Amino acid sequence: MATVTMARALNSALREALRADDDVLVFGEDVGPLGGVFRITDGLTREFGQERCFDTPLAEAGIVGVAVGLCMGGFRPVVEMQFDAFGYPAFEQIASHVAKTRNRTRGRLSLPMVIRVPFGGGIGGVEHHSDSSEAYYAHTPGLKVVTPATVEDAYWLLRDAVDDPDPVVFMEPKRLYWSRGEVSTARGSVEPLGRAVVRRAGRDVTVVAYGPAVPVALEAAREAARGGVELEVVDLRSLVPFDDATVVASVRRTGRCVVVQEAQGFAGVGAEVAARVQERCFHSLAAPVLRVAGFDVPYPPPAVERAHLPSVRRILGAVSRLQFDDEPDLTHGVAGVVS
Amino acid sequence: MATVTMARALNSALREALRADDDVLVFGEDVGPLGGVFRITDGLTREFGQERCFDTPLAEAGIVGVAVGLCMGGFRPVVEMQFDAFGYPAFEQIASHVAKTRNRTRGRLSLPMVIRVPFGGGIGGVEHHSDSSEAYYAHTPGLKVVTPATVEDAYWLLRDAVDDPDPVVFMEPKRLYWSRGEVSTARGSVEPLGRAVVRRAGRDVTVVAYGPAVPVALEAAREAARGGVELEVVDLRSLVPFDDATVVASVRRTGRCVVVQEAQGFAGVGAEVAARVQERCFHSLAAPVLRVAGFDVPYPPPAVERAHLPSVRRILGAVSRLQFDDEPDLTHGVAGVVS
Amino acid sequence: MSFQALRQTVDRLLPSSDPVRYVAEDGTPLPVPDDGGIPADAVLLDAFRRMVVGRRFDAQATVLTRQGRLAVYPSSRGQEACQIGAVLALREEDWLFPTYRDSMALFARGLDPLELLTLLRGEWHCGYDPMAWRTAPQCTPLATQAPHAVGLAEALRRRGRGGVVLVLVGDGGTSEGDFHEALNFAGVLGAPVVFLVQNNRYAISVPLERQSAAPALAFRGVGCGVPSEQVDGNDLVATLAVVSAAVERARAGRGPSLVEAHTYRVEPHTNADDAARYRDEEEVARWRAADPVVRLERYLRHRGLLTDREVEDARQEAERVAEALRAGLSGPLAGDPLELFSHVFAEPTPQLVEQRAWLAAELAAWDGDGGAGGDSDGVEEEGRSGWRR
Amino acid sequence: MSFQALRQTVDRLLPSSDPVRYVAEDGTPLPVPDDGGIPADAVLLDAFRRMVVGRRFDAQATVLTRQGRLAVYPSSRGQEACQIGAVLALREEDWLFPTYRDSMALFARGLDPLELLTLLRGEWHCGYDPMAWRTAPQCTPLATQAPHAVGLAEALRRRGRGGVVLVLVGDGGTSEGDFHEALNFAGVLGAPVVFLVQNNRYAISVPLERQSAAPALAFRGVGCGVPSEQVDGNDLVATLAVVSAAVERARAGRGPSLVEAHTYRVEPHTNADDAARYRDEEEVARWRAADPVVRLERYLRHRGLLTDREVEDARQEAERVAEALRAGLSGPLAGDPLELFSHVFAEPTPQLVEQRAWLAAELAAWDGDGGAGGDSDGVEEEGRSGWRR
Ligand SMILES: Cc1ncc(C[n+]2csc(CCOP(=O)(O)OP(=O)(O)O)c2C)c(N)n1
Ligand SMILES: Cc1ncc(C[n+]2csc(CCOP(=O)(O)OP(=O)(O)O)c2C)c(N)n1
Ligand SMILES: [Mg+2]
Ligand SMILES: [Mg+2]
Repeated sequence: MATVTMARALNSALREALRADDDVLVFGEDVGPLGGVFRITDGLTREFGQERCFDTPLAEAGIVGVAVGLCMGGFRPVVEMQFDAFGYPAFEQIASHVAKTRNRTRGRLSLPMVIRVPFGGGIGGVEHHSDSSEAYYAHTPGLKVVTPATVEDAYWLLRDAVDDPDPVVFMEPKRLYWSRGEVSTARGSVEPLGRAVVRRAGRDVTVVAYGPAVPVALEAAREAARGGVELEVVDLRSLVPFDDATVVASVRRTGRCVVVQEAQGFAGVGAEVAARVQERCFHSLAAPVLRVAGFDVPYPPPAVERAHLPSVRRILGAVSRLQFDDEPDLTHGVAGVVS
Repeated sequence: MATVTMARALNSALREALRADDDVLVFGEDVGPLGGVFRITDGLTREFGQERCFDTPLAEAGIVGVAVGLCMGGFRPVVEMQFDAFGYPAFEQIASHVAKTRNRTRGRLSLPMVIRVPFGGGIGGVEHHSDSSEAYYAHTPGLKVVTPATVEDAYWLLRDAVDDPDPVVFMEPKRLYWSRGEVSTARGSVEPLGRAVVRRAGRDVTVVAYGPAVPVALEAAREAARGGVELEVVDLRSLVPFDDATVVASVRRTGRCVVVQEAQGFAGVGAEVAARVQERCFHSLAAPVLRVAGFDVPYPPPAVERAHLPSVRRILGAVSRLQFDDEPDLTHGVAGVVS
Repeated sequence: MSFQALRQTVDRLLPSSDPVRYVAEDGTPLPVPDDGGIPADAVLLDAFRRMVVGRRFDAQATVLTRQGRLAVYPSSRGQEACQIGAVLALREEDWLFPTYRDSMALFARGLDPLELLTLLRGEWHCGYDPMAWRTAPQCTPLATQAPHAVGLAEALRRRGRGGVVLVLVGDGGTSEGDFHEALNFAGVLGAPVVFLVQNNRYAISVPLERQSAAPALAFRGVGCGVPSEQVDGNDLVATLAVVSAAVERARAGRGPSLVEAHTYRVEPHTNADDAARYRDEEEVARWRAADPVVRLERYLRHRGLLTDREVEDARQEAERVAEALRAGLSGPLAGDPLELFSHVFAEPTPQLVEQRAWLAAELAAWDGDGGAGGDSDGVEEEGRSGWRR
Repeated sequence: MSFQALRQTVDRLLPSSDPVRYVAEDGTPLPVPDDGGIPADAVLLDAFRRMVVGRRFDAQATVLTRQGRLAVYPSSRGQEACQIGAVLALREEDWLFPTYRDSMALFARGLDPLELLTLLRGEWHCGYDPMAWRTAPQCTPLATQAPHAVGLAEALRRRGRGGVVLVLVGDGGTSEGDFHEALNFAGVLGAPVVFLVQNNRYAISVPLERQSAAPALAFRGVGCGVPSEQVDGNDLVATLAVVSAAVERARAGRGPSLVEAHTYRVEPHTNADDAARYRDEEEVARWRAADPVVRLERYLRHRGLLTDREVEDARQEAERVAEALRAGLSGPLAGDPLELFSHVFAEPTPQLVEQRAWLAAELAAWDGDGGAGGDSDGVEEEGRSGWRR
């Protein structure tokens, strides 16, 4: 068990995947000698050569489209979209081909590819470098969408994604790249892709979060515990497939639920979670499912991004409003955000 | 008051908009002499000339990008994406520029453009011709997203969209193109863009729908009424801005809510509606908010598309399950879909 | 690069200024360049037979749309020479990436007409096994298949077991960013891929001059370092020769090429189109007269390779194919709604398992009601079970 | 098109095989083609002054990133000649579409250094008024500004009141589909737009040879019917002359052009980049020696246009600009969180009104707690009010 950064764990996962299967290829913009702008592919070209890990022209639709063709030829490409907003040029390839090819061909043609997307804000990035695009992918049938919140998950979910017979959009929470944790290359008890995990048990309120929001939720839980409220934090890990069982079991136990996401709220993944939870746990709920999300605004510049991001205070604010009335609370001292 | 098809009403709206303002331009693939594959732009080139209504190269990102530049030069472009799946190539332009330019420039540069997107299925179209892409746009801050369900709304919402100072994604329900209704070119009492409308009053259950799902919901309401259940049908009309007031008032009155959309359910607009309704009406709700939506699969081929589309039966099935328990009902004779 | 070297490179990359042509419009053989070998007689005869049969198939398909047996059919009429000529340049081990327009190419590739019409019939999105046929699904989103073709070519290059990829794109498709990205990728990777642009002068209603100001679309290649050529796409002999040269260059490890075949879409875009709105009959008539099948027939007769006997044989085969098509498409449109969930993922997600169960239950209830389809989707009105509270 | 006409068209569209150069690397004047007028002396002196001041500004900005006063800075060092030369070809009524890299171009356009650094400082996404400056926001998503430029050029053409658009793209940006779509649109519309590709040989770490196999990027033009040229981008005189010719051609209603300026990115991609990972010092040293500012100085001195006096004046102005920059960026990063909601739409939606009210209440509560920012976002740990049930 070594303590490494999430960036390093992702790098190790790619290295091990390249070692394990000669058909795995890594390519994209700057992933070669530079090792990627976040160094996630550091050293891979050195170890595996230009043929296995290489730079491409700057053309995201082309990168994803070429990966589709390589899959048809038996390879397992892992491509990088340098920042999430730079995945948008590939949207047609992803929505019309990556997601649909297996279905189109009645299962004869599968696309075992991974599209890595560094996502989210909180790193002081200028415009286009902090978007959260997971809902676009999660809403597209035929894509698996995964995001790690811990260093160990970063490693194992990426290994699972590479091994998956279907395309996986692997959302990497940028601001956790430098978080540290333990990871073992022996699998141990790490849950497979598709399962959610209860990161902290608690009897009072279920807080559902994923990716960069998970550490915030855990911090909120520690804070709440000091005030005598026990939050149960569920880390979704996989948005598609969605682990209804874990979420529903938790909310039926606690009777209250707050969903946290960094992306703008409207029609986001948090909306889906809230909708599902109330559909499936209505009679267990003592209060509405509340959401803490980014505002419905373009991601802000660094100077004001903190005002946009879900915070411990906002999660606690939502928790404090879990049993009163329908109106969003504008008057209480502790403001919260429900979007 | 003339009775016309929705296609004709849209055509009239464009014609009147072109007449009212010399800066309005209509362009896209086949919108010129052909009049568009659905004839929405029929006769416009003849009346206004190639300069005002013209065909472009086949390049959707280019079409939307050129429209951005034309806005900067003071024009008001109305562009067509021939079918919704063919709007995907323009996704980066829409998400990174159309949606963000006003915000980026602190309001100095506004983009009064309309992006017309024929959407949805039910017309026997082969692959890529029946997608429902509204959630992608609705989730993107900075875009207004509108969809008419009636012929009169088709006319007036499109006029409003052209006049709007901000970009509007105008989703046209393909399968209602041939529906007929009355429309007057004197505004009368038609609500402005941004407001929902109660299409049918009813005391028992609020059914929230938009676009192609509205006639299905109304049909369900007629059917339910025969059984003594009164459905109140709310036609959203505008997804962004969202008319909370109308929806919330209705649900607080009825205490029950079913949301209907044709798009795949996961993280769709229906999820947002369900999430908002339970947030704002929790103590008025006698049952969970249920969704009737497309399955989470790529849009099916014509041979089986009917199995995918929300139907009267499914809406009635959901209504019938509004007061029992949390588990989706698999056993009752009338099956319903909650996704 | 030195001035001299660059000049040479550019000259190598640029297409000839006039489309390559081996056969005059009236069927007379034209002088052939030294390096441009004429395809073998047997190959030309085979091509002729496929063109005759293909033409009949195409006409039959158009008729079947009128009878509602095909959802839509984009006719290849007039493009038989470039589609069939190009495909005959391929070996079995090679790959083909067709569009919705390329029924003749698929037919020449050997696919069963019914399988290749599955998409257009509305039964499923792809009717054949792409891996078995080394033929990608017919692609609808314009030019999006081009990067796939490059990726597969790159895969073949890496496997080192041979194989070349041919990808078909329309004149309209060349305006899409994906075409350019693919061409540029191909140049950089040196992948064994041949881009064939069938310039049939229209993209639905958009005429070539509104599509691009290029002197010819083949001039796209030089900007991506891809050698290019243009050919008379109604001249099967020239098309076959030029595409074969490009394919063999790729096979020899000398990288990608771009070929523009000049042709014409004689029929409307599809049966649903109304071409009278955007082009005049005179233009169409001119091109109808420049019929590629007739041209090849005259050429082969002129060379003494073809007799009435072969022509009659081809015609009979054509009728058999048309007959089989009519028979094959006479039944009702088959489809199992539960297949909706079968191929989304290798393993359905729990959500799909759940949704499948719901639909299965609904279908069972429908059966109980007396038949599927008995529900309203708001468009068509049909009887439905009276639901009561 | 006839064979002859096509040949002529193609010749007109193709760039010269060698980049146009008016000044040798050591500053000696080179023979100039008949039709290539040398810019006026005053213009060249003005350009020199801007290059000297710009160079200082650029160096100062890089230093400020190290002090955390700029979030990020992509240096223009080595690209002064092509950025400034190109912009000086414009009139006030013309439009400029820059990228994140083009601080020198913006500076030459007359923008306030602080306003043009607003984006890179992290204060807001665009610091100047694009309409007032006829200068689009610095664009980050590669090549996406190119279709905007075409659209605006088309708008100017339609208004008929003059005006030409200059759009800057990097070598990497030319691989994006949007670049191609824009170029093709420009050709079809005949819009008065000039595409300037600054080929600085790297796209972050991706070297030119992995970006494209083109003989030169200027060869992209012919495939879209856009006349093209290549120029030594470190030669201000040539760049100014070639871009001016293209701009004036557009102004005269003769449509778009593409110019490739060959240059080099002397500094790392941005201050955050580690260029040692992908290129060697020797290459960088070679290009440092080919400094465009030094070259122009030698040329002007050679022609007797420049004296120590002008050079000293420029240096002093440069120091003043650097000083103003340091002063201007010494304060804290300003930002009003409530501005988040101000510009999303002309009128905020009810949702935004609601969200703004929530944030306002939260900020008020924070103030009550003793200061904004006192909340954890999970990354940085700061004190926060003890929330209790
Ligand atoms: C990305 C995309 N945009 C629009 C369409 C709609 N569409 C289908 S065919 C067609 C015309 C294509 O013209 P061309 O590429 O010349 O091929 P042709 O049909 O003439 O063979 C269009 C616009 C599409 N299929 N894909
Ligand atoms: C669509 C898109 N993809 C990726 C990026 C990330 N990115 C920023 S700059 C850059 C390199 C651009 O190289 P080039 O076009 O040559 O311009 P230069 O930086 O050399 O001036 C990349 C890949 C981006 N900004 N936009
Ligand atoms: Mg065509
Ligand atoms: Mg560069």
